[in-house]
Amino acid sequence: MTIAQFVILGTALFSIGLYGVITRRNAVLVLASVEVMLAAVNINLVAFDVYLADQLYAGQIFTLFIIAVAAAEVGIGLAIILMIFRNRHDADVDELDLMRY
Amino acid sequence: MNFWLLLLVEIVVILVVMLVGALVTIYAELKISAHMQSRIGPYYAGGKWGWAQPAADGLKFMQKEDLVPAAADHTVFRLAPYIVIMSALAVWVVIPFGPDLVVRDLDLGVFFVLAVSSLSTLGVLMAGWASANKYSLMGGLRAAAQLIAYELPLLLAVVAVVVQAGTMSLNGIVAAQAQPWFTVGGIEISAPFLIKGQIIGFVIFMVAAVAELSRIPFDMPIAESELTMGYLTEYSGIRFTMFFLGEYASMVAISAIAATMYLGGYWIPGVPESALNAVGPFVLLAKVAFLVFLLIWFRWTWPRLREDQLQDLAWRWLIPLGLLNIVLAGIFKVVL
Amino acid sequence: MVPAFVSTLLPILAFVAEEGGEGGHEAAVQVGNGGALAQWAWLIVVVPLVVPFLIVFFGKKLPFKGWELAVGTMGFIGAYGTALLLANASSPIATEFTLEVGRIGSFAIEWGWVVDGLSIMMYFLVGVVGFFVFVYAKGYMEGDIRFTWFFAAFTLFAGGMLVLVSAPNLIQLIVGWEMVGLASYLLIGHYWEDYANVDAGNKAFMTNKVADAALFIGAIIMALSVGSFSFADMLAVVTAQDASSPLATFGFWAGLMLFIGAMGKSAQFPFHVWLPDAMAGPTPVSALMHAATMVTAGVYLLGRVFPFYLDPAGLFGGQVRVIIMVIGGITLLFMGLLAFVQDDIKKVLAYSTVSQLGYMVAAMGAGAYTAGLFHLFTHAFFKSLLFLGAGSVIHAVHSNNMSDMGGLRKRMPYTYATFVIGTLALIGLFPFAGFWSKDEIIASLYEVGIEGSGTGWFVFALAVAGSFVTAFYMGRAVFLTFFGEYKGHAQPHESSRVMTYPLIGLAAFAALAGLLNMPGIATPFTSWLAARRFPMGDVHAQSINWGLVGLVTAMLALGVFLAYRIFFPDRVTQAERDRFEIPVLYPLLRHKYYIDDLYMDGIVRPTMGPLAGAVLWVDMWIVDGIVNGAGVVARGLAKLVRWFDNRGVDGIFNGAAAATGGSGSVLRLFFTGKVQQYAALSFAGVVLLAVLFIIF
Amino acid sequence: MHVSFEQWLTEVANYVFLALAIPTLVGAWMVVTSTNIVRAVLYLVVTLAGSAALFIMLGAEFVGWTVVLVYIGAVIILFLIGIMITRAPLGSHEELSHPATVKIPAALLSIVLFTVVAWAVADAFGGLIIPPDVGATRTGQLAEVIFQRFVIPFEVVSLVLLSALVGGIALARKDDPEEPA
Repeated sequence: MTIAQFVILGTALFSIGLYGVITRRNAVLVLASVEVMLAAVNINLVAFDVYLADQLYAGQIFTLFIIAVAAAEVGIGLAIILMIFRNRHDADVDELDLMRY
Repeated sequence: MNFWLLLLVEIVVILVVMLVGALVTIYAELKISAHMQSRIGPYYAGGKWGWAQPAADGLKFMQKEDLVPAAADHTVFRLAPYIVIMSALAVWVVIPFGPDLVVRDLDLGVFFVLAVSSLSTLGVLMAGWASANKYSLMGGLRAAAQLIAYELPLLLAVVAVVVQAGTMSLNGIVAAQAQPWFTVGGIEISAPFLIKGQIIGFVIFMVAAVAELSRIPFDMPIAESELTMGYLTEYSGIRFTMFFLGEYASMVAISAIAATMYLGGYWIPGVPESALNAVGPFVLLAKVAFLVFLLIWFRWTWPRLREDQLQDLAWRWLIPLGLLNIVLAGIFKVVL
Repeated sequence: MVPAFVSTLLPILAFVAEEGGEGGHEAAVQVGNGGALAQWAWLIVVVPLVVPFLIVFFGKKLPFKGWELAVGTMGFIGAYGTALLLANASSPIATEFTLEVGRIGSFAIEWGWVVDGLSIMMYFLVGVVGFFVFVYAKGYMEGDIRFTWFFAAFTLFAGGMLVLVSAPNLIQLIVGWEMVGLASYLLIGHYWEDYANVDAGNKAFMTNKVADAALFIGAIIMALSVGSFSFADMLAVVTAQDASSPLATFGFWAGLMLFIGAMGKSAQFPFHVWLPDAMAGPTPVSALMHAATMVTAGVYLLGRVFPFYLDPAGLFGGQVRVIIMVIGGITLLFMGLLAFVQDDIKKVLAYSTVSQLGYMVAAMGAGAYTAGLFHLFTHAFFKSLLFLGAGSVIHAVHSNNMSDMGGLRKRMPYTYATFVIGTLALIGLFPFAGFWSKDEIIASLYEVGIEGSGTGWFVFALAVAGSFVTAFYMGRAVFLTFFGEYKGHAQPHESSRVMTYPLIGLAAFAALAGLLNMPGIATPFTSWLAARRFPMGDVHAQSINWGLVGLVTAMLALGVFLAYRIFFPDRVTQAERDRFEIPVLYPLLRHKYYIDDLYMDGIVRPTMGPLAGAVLWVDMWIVDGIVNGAGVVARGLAKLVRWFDNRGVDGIFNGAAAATGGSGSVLRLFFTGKVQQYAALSFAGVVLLAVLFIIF
Repeated sequence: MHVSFEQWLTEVANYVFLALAIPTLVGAWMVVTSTNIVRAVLYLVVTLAGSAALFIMLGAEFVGWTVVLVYIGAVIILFLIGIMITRAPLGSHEELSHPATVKIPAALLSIVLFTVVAWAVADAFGGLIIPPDVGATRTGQLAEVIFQRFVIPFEVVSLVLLSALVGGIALARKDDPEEPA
């Protein structure tokens, strides 16, 4: 196993996630695409952790932190989407340009 | 032995254990409920002891037509039962029947159990959504909310055990209970965690387990009188049987986990280490049978809770109690 | 030096075997470290500091509203204190444990706990007397609206007292000192709806603060001379008789300042004024804090540093001793006299307390360490008993005044019997506790006199007169309260068992505690106290001086007889009684020697008036002047700015605004409010940067 | 240690890797392109399960099962609940994505990003192998590091979770009908 194969897989996942973040209109799916990007980052971190045989396991521990923060992010994100849905009966990010001007 | 052959044997053993366990449990449920509620049928089917009742039930389910609603999302609808039954099956991988009688003694056994058993939520939610039926969707959502809510106390109860045992390996937890606790007149006394400071944890675990299994008194997701059958409404024939078997298999599995964590698993005082591989499975089965009986007993004696009472119990009582229990376990661990 | 084999014998034997009459002797006791029992003694300090918070937060939800926590704490302290006492009795303990919690320059700030004869005696006292008082308080405070709060503050007091008692250094002692002061303030003002009670609390606090200032100064002098706040370091210097130490230079001032601090807490003349007013607090508070434990803190401090004051060579605090003795003597007699004219039964007992504290202080001044502390010990039992008995009476008749009482002997038999036992103990009738402790003080003073000290004879005379005074006012209190006709309006009846049982328990101690130290017969108490890290000499009687006993007994018989003649209700009419209001003396006593008035008119009002005036003046002229001046300046500036603003600035701003608006209308084409576009653009930027990095 | 592509092809583990990586990528691709919203989220399960499997393959067992427990067991469930509460329709719907005018630039951007980074990685790490003797990470060792070296970040993360919990409740609860919103 080479380190490059994992990192390139991560890069591919990241690019796909980025594509999703840009092209998706539904807010929930934008969040899902963000999760794909985070998964890519996690793969990178763990792969490098194992590759470097880190005594502090920093890569794995940061992965755990990312998972925890991602869980928090999804909780809050979905709460916001729910709120928007309740007010506008729609979860389409296209319409969410209230911050304009 | 060849790796693949061993794997095959192990898979077959798990399947057999799970299927037989589920069937026996179904039979036990019928018999016990019959005794508790004076039902006639289970007494006579098949002549003696009503042994044919579960088989007849199974046959009935199998030969029924496998219906898929026209509006349903077919793929997801078909996939859902597999995920549920898979999560029930996977748990068996780490349950030790004896010091060596375990498929994989994972370093993080308990964690694995919690992880794979949380997958059943996914299956239930998929089933509820894919059925294209409002009862099913409601049932699925209820189930998800309930399973998430009760996963937390379950986890907290397990954490207390892990803290006390100092390991997440189920074999290690059993070994920790077999450790001598104190000596009286030269005789070493050991005790399972149920006695050794985890009584609160055991109660939390069992209550949360009943909720995780969606059995009465926590059967809101499939409440017949409110939601017809909840997420199971549109399922019939073999797929329904899979859900059904999955439920009983997880019932046995979760009892096995509880028996391992709180009642000492395959370990029993007075049996030497060398004999445990032979005696262990029977000891574990006896303990599992006791816990399964408890679950059945609960079901036939208690009424169903209301949805808000259910959430209340989880968030306002069990979770704080679980946190307190962890603190107590920590103190217990430090003091002793 | 005592031969080695003696030190291996039981300490009691060592003392009985001691030769020599008048002077002191070296107390060379083999002391141990007490093992785990002493090591864990911090528990009795920490538990009562934690429990008040539990009571405040959870008390109201408990079945007894927090009382059970408080009384459990005291029971724990009492049990632990008893265990330590027994351990100390079987093999003497003198050790201390310290933890460094911080540093100020070269001074270590330490927290620790001392376990030796003296502190063990106090642990025992606080725990046992406290336990009885807490039990009693449940009945006394029943129905009080701040019941839970009361027990929280009361338990906090116990915590503070134990911090003080366990202190191995002056810093911790001062912390405890201030904690008990705070608890005292809170509890005196417990019924704060009545403004007089708040005043009493303030008075106690202020008076103590004056003395505390001296205590701080003393502590600082002490620390600077010794180089440490630790008692052990200081006593090591004293024991070494190191005349070159700075302590020898400043010893007198340090000793005087520390003693002034002790005078405040122990209500010695002229700081005694706060204690009678402190009776505004609930009676259990008076019993535990203002009779048994807190007010003895001053005596305890003298005892803790005793070798410093004893100092036979006069290098250190030896010169202060005569001052201590005289102050004690004045206090014991003249404060006792004030009790003659009080109608409030609690005030009678309060002045009695001051007077008895005078005995203790005089004893410490005379160098009679054991005698003074023994009196502290016995006094705690019988005085708290008397207060609780008075409380029981007050509870029954709903009045503090003896003119509303009378004839309660039949109605309240338990209270009566225990109160009489307490009285006999206080006036020192053989064989009750007070006889042994007070007579020992008088005997010690006598010995100081024999040694050739004129002051010793003077204070001895005061002490003997004091024993008459004590007998007289206590006889008066008993006769007015329990005999004759009932003069009040309520329907008195015996208090509930939760109140009478503590009375009985304390009565047992009041009757028997004296037997712990019978000179020449059995003196276990002496050997308990002798367990100290720095052994020292001590003036005390080696055997009972029957001549002195006769003298004192005659004095007290005279006192009781006179009280009987004047105050026994069936014997004299009010008119005859008025005859005893001797012209000059009576008004003098009624007005408490005009000391309170002197403080009020001489210190408080003259300071308060000008102080208020000064504050007003500063407020009116300086503060207001600054504010008004600032206003004027600001208005002037504003005018200037407006002119500048209209002409100069607006032009610039309008131009800038137009420019901003113009560029904004161009730039907002990019500012679409679409998050995804932003994400895409920022990643495009990242890719661009990455490409640039790779290329260059 | 470098390996050539031929050597790479001889190792069994790499086929396992491919067997896991390809579904992971396909799942990710379906997440961003599927026209059925629930299926898109279910494909996310495939991607995450793939990544969890890769973690276990790398010996990071605890991280792998945490992904299963937290992501699949909780986050995905939240997604599904969120979708179902916002009345997702059954079946396919094209309007879940932007039209081609957005897709094409986005695809270009992604491809350029991938190319640049992949090229850089291949250049820097190409052929460097992961030490094969790295066994599974013991959970105990991980716990020791978390609770000693990383205890403060750990506490901070717990605070983040707490505030997310409170914030989620505050956002999602319905306002009291008596009070104007």
